[in-house]
Amino acid sequence: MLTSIIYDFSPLTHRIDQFLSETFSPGWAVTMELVIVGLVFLLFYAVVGLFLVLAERRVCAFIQNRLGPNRVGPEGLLQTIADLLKLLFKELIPIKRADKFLYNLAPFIVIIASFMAIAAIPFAKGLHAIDFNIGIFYVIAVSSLGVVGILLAGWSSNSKYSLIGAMRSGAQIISYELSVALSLLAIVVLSGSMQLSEVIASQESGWWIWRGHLPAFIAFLVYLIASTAEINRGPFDLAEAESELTAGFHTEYSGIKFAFFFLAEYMNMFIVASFATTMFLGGWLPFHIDGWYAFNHMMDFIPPVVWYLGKTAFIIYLIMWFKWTFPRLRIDQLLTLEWKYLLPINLVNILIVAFISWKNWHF
Amino acid sequence: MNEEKFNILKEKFPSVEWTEGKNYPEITVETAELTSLCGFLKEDSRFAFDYLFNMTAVDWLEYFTLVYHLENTDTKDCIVVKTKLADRENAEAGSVYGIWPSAEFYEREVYDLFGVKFTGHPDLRRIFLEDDWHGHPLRKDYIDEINIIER
Amino acid sequence: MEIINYIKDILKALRSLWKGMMVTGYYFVHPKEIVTQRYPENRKKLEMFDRFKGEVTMPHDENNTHLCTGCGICETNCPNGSIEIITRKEINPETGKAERVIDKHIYHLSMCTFCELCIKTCPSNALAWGQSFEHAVFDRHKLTKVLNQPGSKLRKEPKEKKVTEEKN
Amino acid sequence: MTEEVKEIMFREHEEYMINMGPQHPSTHGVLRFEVYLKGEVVTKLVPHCGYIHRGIEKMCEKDTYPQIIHLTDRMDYLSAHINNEAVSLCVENALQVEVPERVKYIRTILAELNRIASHQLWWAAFGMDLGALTTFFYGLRDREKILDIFEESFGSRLLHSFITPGGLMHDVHPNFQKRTKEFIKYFRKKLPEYDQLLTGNVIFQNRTKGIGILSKEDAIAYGITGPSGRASGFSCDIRKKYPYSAYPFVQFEEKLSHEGDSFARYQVRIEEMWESMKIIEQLVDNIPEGDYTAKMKAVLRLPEGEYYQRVETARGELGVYIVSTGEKFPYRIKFRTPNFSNLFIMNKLASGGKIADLIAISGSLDLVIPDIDR
Repeated sequence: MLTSIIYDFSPLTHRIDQFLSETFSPGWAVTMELVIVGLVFLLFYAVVGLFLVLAERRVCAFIQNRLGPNRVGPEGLLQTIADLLKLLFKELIPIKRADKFLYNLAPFIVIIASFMAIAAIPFAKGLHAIDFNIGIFYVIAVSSLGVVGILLAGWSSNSKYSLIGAMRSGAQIISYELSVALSLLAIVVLSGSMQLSEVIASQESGWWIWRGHLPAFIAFLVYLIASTAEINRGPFDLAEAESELTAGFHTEYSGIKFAFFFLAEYMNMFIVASFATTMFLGGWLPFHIDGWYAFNHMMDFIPPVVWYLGKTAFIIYLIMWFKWTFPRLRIDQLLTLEWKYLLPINLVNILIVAFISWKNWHF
Repeated sequence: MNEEKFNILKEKFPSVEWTEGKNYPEITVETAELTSLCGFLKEDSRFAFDYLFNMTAVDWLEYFTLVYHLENTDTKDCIVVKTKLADRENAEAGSVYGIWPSAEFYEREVYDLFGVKFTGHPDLRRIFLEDDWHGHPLRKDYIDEINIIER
Repeated sequence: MEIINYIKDILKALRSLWKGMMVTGYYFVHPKEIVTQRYPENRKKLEMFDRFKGEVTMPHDENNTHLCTGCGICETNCPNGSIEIITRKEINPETGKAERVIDKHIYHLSMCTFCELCIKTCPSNALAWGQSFEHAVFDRHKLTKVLNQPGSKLRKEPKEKKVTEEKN
Repeated sequence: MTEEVKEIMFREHEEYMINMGPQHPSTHGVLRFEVYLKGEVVTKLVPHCGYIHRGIEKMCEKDTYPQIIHLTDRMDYLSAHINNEAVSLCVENALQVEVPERVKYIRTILAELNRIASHQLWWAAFGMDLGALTTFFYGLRDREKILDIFEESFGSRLLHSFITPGGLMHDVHPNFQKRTKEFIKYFRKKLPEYDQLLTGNVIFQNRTKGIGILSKEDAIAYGITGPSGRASGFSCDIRKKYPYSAYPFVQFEEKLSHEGDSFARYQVRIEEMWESMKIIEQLVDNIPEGDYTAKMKAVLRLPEGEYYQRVETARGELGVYIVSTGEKFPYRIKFRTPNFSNLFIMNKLASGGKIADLIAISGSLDLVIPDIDR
């Protein structure tokens, strides 16, 4: 029983659902389910966020010939928790003539936006909070809400640096949203569904990144670039460009409010990476090669959650690798990249994908 | 810089005097003629001192000397132009900002630390010290009992 | 034609980015290249170079004697006034004459710029560089040190006089 | 509505000012730029310096010549050896002392090692300014090797006070030659990595090419020297123009570029590292035996007169102007520091560009703030 749960979570979730609906009235059952899911995600969110912060610091340390945090806990595992405690105890510095309400609201908007997006992510078979039939649409819509928070943060904190950062971020996200959506559209065309579980199911015979020929690979690259830009990271971190704007939109934030922004950034990274996994790399499906039965069987032994998190970790590593290698773009170059390169490529790409899909040329 | 070239200068600016300095030839000029001489040294093709590599002042207690180090970047000739500012309290000289733009900041420095005013300078403010600083520290008679410890 | 150039540009750009990523990627998978020193852990075996300028010290031998005559040359040579010398008169039992002896050689580490002029100009070689570099203290006054140890005496042995031209 | 009122209103509505510095990550010290912006575009830039003005020139008037040396370290702390050398040369010239060949060779090697170290730090910081944080660690990693050489020989890593009037403080460490050669071997392997990581990078090129173009005329007029001036085609290398120390004995090229943009300044510096390595290679094996200092009097009194000495630091031309009245203290000493001139071109270069360009320009000019303020 226990071993099978790792491979398929649906019996477990079904049993919980059954138990709740048998013992409570339907309204209460749904509420309790919501609470359970919320708590699980809250825990997950905290753990992943903390882990990613540490991972980033270790990865960049290794890239830079350093050791990185290795003092707090074994191999520095508790470093982020220590940092979080420090941030919790830090003074929340009030800003003169800041718009108090919006100033306090902004970090919550950012963190809620990233929180909402996890709901639609399928972690494994049966481990999926809501399986919308427009899941892709939902994630795109929700993940771009974060920019509202960033804009508010920049606007309300009565600092010119913050304002410039926020404006940059606004321009950036509005542009790159397009490319993210269009590159995902390529996969929607191929799989013929916007439901995330169906997208994964359509990759049973092979991940879209292989099956979709070159266009799918291009879509993947475009997605990688555009999503890196959308989460304000890597070479696209203009909103917080510390050598230009000191810290951009969160210059004036301190203590736990700053931690919210920080955590949200890493969570967003996790979300775009897991989305790339779902769409291009077959989600929780194991890696299969046609004809290699023994190999395929062995791959099946690895639980889907591990597959899923492993692929996500790989994408996250890629995004970190970008960040620690490349210099930052300038704002006009950033927009040029989007409107002159990514968008036309994407449009042509979708046409080709549509053609491939129509002719059924994909494997 | 040789005798012959100096004679050209002497013709145009009678107050000019020439001495062989320790490192570079030095010419001394009346303060009133400073700007026009500098302009001539820069514009005239026989001199063409287009690079002002140093400009400073020296406080000799009775008077100031302004020292301009010039170089011709083609022939690598160097020359030092000096002028004496006799009135120490209201020291004033013409700005050579229009001739060598780099003088703008050297002059601001001299103004800040010596208190020499440059007429025609576009933006004569203190450069290092605060605007409300009293006195000019590089003057020999500057007294700061707190920060300068006599040994 | 333009479209070919457009694609060429993109490929060239991607190649240049990939080249950079190869460098960082190389170091990521080669932990041997890590240069970080684990400082407090390697403190025991950490050895500074013998010329390391940690602080000015006055070497004492086992009989608690030093070479400082209290001439004050280091004091005059110090550009920052970080050395103060207090001498006292002491009657030499052999000759019966009053002699100038060093009472306190005060060294303000907080003011020292490690220019080496005191050590260089000392005519009797009494000063030397110390290797210690952990100077952090909670009270600034602790950085004012007395270099001659209490009860120490001038070494009487015939000393080799250092040849210096820069006595001042 | 008069023009004046119009301008005020225009300024109120369109332009705004931000203070970059004194505490800002990319000013590399306590320097303040008063930047007027219209959106992202810089319309005007006013540099404010003096936050660490220590009055070195005033302090020098109370110090003997050997005592001045340690103050010069603290001007351009990244080319401390070269600053020491400038004062030493000036004093030696005034006293007409001929230093031993060995001293000349060692001084030149030290100056070039210092130049490489300085350029490494500049490369590191420039990359970081543009957002590539990894360059910072690679640059400092390689610089550490030079600092180790320095530490072994002189006991300190940054501010050595090693070159004194008349020669050197003491002889170099016996390991000096070996370690220097090891470093050259090591760095010849690492320098191409710099190119791979940053120079060829398309983002980097877009950020720096055509940004902050400085014409040769402006470079001369504003007195922009060093690699920044040479990138504009202004042949201002004192090592070539007025050779001192052991530079007359070595073959090297003065790297010039004519574009005058940030990328040219970047390339000139990278090329200079190669040239410096060449110079060191020519000298390190041929250091003649001999004294490490010339015979000097106990108290140095410069003959009455005015002396000027120019040397090439890592950032440009350093001039030392000493006025002596025959005392053991200089009557007046003036340091013509390269960064002082280089700073004030910022307004000209950065106006009309974006904030990001401003960072690229100030990074490529390689400003060291204590050198400006003195």
